[in-house]
Amino acid sequence: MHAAPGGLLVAVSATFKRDLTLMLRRRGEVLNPLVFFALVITLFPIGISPDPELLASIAPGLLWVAALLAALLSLDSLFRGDYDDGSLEQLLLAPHPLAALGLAKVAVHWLLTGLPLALMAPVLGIMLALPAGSYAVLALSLAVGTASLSLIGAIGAALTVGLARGGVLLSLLVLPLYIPVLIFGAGAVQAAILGDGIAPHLAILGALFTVSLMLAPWAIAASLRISING
Amino acid sequence: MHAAPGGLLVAVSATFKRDLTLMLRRRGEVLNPLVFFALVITLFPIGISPDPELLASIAPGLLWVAALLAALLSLDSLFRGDYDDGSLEQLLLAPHPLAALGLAKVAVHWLLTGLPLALMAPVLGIMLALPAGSYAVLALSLAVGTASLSLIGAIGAALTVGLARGGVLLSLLVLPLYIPVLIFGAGAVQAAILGDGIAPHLAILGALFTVSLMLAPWAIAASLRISING
Amino acid sequence: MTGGKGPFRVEFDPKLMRLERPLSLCLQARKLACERDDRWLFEGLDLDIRSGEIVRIEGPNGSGKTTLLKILSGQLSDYSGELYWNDAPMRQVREHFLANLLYLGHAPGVKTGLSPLENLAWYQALSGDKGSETQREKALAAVGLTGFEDVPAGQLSAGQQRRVALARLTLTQRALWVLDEPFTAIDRDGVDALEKQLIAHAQAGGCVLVTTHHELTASSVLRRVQLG
Amino acid sequence: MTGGKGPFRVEFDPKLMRLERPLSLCLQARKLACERDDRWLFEGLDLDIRSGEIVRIEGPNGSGKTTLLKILSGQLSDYSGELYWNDAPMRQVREHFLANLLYLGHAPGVKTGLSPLENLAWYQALSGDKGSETQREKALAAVGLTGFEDVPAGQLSAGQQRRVALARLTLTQRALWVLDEPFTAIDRDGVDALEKQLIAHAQAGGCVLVTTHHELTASSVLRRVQLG
Amino acid sequence: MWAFINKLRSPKWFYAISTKLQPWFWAVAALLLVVGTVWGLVFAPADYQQGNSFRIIYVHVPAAFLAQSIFVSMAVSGVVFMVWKIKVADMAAAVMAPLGAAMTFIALFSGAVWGVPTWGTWWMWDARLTSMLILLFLYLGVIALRGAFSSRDSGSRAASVLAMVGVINIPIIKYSVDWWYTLHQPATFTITGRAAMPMEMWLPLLIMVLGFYCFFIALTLTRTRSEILRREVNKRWVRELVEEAS
Amino acid sequence: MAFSSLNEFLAMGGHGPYVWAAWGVTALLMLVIVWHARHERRQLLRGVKRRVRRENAHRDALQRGAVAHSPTAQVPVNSVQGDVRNDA
Ligand code: HEM
Ligand SMILES: Nc1ncnc2c1ncn2[C@@H]1O[C@H](COP(=O)(O)OP(=O)(O)OP(=O)(O)O)[C@@H](O)[C@H]1O
Ligand SMILES: Nc1ncnc2c1ncn2[C@@H]1O[C@H](COP(=O)(O)OP(=O)(O)OP(=O)(O)O)[C@@H](O)[C@H]1O
Ligand SMILES: [Mg+2]
Ligand SMILES: [Mg+2]
Repeated sequence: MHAAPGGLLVAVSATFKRDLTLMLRRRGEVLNPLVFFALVITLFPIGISPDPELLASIAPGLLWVAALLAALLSLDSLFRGDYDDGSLEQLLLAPHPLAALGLAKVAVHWLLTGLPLALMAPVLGIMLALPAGSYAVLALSLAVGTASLSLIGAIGAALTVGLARGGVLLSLLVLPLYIPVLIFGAGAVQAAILGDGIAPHLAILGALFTVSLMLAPWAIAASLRISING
Repeated sequence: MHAAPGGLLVAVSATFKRDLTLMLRRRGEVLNPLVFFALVITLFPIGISPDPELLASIAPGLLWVAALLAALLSLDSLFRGDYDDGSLEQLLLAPHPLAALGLAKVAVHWLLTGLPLALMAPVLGIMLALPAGSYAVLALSLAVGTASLSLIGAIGAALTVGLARGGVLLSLLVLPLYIPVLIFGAGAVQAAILGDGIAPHLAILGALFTVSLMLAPWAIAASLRISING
Repeated sequence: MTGGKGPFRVEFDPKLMRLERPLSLCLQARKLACERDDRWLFEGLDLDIRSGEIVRIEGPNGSGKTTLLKILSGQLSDYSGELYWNDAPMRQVREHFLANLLYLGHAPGVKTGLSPLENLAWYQALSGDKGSETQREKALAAVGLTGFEDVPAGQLSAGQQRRVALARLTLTQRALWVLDEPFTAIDRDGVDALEKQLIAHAQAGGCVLVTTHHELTASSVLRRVQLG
Repeated sequence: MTGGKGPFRVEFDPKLMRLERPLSLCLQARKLACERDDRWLFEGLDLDIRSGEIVRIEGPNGSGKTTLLKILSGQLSDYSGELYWNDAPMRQVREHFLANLLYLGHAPGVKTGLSPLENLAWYQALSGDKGSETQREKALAAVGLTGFEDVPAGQLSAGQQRRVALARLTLTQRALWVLDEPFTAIDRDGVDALEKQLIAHAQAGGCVLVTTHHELTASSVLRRVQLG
Repeated sequence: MWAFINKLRSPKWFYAISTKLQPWFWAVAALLLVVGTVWGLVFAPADYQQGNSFRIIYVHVPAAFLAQSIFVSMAVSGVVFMVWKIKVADMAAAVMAPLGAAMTFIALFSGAVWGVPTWGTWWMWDARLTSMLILLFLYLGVIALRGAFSSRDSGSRAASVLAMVGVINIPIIKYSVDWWYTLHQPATFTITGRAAMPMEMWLPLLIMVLGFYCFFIALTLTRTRSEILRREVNKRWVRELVEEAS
Repeated sequence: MAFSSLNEFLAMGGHGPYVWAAWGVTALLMLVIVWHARHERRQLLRGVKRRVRRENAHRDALQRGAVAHSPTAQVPVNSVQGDVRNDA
């Protein structure tokens, strides 16, 4: 092929760096999902009951669902900025595989959304009276799980980027695909609380991540091409 | 003043009709919050536990929180379309109070989001094993509550309409203000389940609605003017 | 859509445009100054716009033309200086001013989900007057949109969408027109017709305030204001 | 922005623009047809774009100019007909084609959160070549943006933002330029300079495919294609 | 009154006056904080129930008071800015928001730490705790909204509107959270409802509270001056001032 | 004096970690706030000075006729503006 052999690496790392710079410059972009996470978690005790025992029993599920929603809502902007200002066209016209460039963008999204959510979850766990001993598993399962969520969600984001009202539609497309991740993620935390083995859950989460990592980039690339066509 | 006396009514009802037509033409706009509501409600049994007793005890809170999130997310588009295509400027330049015209738009939002959510909630209540006898109260509290939510949320929507990344920021602004509505809404359903008097809860919900109805339109108008400036 | 090909002739009919009453209107700005994020776009600007005039605001990109139009039409409030409408301070006569103003901005304000007729109906109702279907059809015909009355505006080309917005010039009988780049996306024949309409409006006693990068043909009613 | 007033002179320097190798390139379209929502935008279109030519696509609004450019640059795939690059079917030589293509669309593709220098750095890296800061500064100087290298692009005026995009013409040495309305938002001096640059590129053996509503001064290298 | 308001319109005047005032406030704040700290940490007697963990009160309560007062001040500044278009008021509001958020955080953190020895838990959904948490979110919202606008003027106005809407809601939120708490469970632990404090515990608390308020005023003056510099860089008086200083 | 020795003071009757954590975080945060206010002020003054110097130099050069008076040769206001705003 024509392009220089090291060229792909240059292009991917430049795209990674560019997205990182852009996100870090607009600090709100990074903080907002975290605050949303905390806010949604606050709603539950208020809506349900402040009783610590009841809260403890539902905490793993609440934390996972809230983190999932926070990650989901922040996905909407993943490609939208690039679409609106025309840089997405340029990404498509680069002489490099679009899947690799898209993956760089997803990696930035996870690094600045999924990972912080995972790190913050234990604090909210304390507030929901999550039993001790499950905090590390909570963070770990979220860290691995949100990586899959970012990858799968990016497909939806790519499909809806050209549509005026992406937000809610994106949720519809993506939420059903999130269910396996949710089952094993929340399951891992439950298992840690009950003292059961957490290895199988984490193994399946890892497997889900591997599969998404192998398949999602191609789906993302294809979806972006469709959106540009539209 | 110069404008014809009946003029305000003509302008407000035309705006109401226009928004209704627009929303009904894009059916997705109306269905999306409903489907989001249903999807989020399905996530909880998956993430928490399918145990009907546990679910029943937390159902009022879950239903209220999920409905609140669905209403919230659909708010983002309330003024955005008008802002993007320039009709918001025209609304501001109409020789009529902006507060009245804004109120017409909010009314359409409630009619096509809040009311359907309230009507749908009992069905999801069945899925969460919500005890019998509280269904009517659930629907009624949601119907009154979402009206306040639409009014308060519209202030946030008006403030963020000019910003590229409204979505999550809007949640951050509006969710803290939603808490009183959530408390008394979910409280009413709890009270109905426990057989306590629901009248005080509903009365306070009504009072919250009245206060929002009196104050919110002015805040919405002021916020829209700021956003146009921005 | 008759294939959508070939330019549509804009046939503005100046006779369609009647002003409600004989006019002698006047919008005045005194010592207008606008600061945007600590940079002065303009300072000490005095401006009189009177019946029978077309005033064209000129200046390079970013010199503040749009900002000035928005201030003059009462959309922006962070400026210093005074505005007068018919010699009364703007604050006191705002509603009368708005009832006589027609503003067309960068964005056409056309709802893509509604048909041209429905769009115009809303605009008419916004002024508090229900108007009639015939009126609106005539106005659409005047901008060359016959046959497109009921097509969702989203299916029209960019130029046709702007023509829907321009139909308001004929439809609502406002005295003061404030037009920001009205020639955008309009083809050559359309530009000529629109220019004629502006002149006719001024000659009939209206006032026009306009920014454009197009060169307007010199005319007795044209006055230029240079920014930047 | 020195008050943002006064036009900046665009001083494109044709000598800055060197092509990698002597060229004899050729993009061919055969029996190209495109249908959009059951309406044929064009049918049976044959087109040859060769080294040393400026091809201007003409036609009224909505006649399919942008669509054609997107098909030719490989962004749209729902068309019928065949594309050839240097006589090979496009499918087989897509990467070589993309490595030689520079496309500028309606939207400038400039990130408002990044400075002009950072924007250009990303574009260079996208072609797999890191480039140097000096190169980029020179390219910015060539479009009259000296002094604005480190200002967030969001603080530049619309015209200046488009100039950042146009700096890519000087920076990346691509043979085939596909430009959709490149003169948008550029002031009169800038238009002249850009036109000269297009001609210089063609004369140096490149090809230019362009749509614009501006009248290009007749030139030996210009060829017109009429749509609609 | 009008003369005063007209003077306030000029950032230059405010800069001069606050330059004169701020050293005094800093000095008084430092003095009160040092005295209060030493008294509270070293001399005040231990609580007969809570022992020495009780000493957390000397940071917890002043921070909690301040957190609420700052939000009200911010809203009042917002009103002044919107009604009289006094820019200094907005600058003050802008610098108050982060301080208020910090105070809310201190109240939350010290309360949470205090909860471990007294309640045996870091957190519970008590009415007062919950409304404090919501206050933190309100602060974050105001800060985020101001930052989200690319135009500073619009950001200022939007933040003012939100602060006003928020301040109307604070009593409603507090009231409803109180109601909610009493609904769900009896007040096992109440923060108030204790026997009145003996004088030698109460006095240092008063001193600390006053110290925190002076700190707030001093910091607001100082940072508003910086904000004036930032926004008025192009004004001649700022240039002259800086040239004089160097 | 409620304590008889330094150790006793530090231990706080077994509640040391809690008391010191609460007081420590408070003190740290307040110190950071004060430091930030000072730092911000210094940065601002430096920015304004740099700008005044640059503009004076440019004006002098103009008067001597050393630089052509072209708009692009001037110091763009917004680049300095950006510096000043970013460190907020
Ligand atoms: C995260 C946990 C906590 C939060 C958010 C919190 C919040 C507050 C607030 C907002 C106030 C001021 C009330 C007012 O304005 O009148 C306050 C006062 C006070 N708090 Fe806490 N608190 C927490 C934990 C605790 C704990 C664990 C104790 C000790 C058992 C405690 C003891 C006090 C006392 C003695 C007062 C002053 C009495 C009064 O003014 O009512 N707090 N707290
Ligand atoms: N909301 C805003 N906040 C801050 N600055 C702004 C805002 N809107 C515009 N500006 C600045 O004000 C200046 C004038 O903008 P304006 O849109 O009035 O220019 P214009 O003369 O209409 O330009 P054009 O020819 O591109 O339409 C620009 O430099 C722009 O950067
Ligand atoms: N995504 C799409 N789906 C359906 N129709 C489309 C789509 N994009 C464009 N069209 C239609 O195709 C036609 C050609 O559009 P195109 O943008 O190519 O026109 P153009 O010649 O570039 O016009 P302009 O001069 O306004 O740039 C238009 O009538 C438009 O309505
Ligand atoms: Mg403009
Ligand atoms: Mg086009």
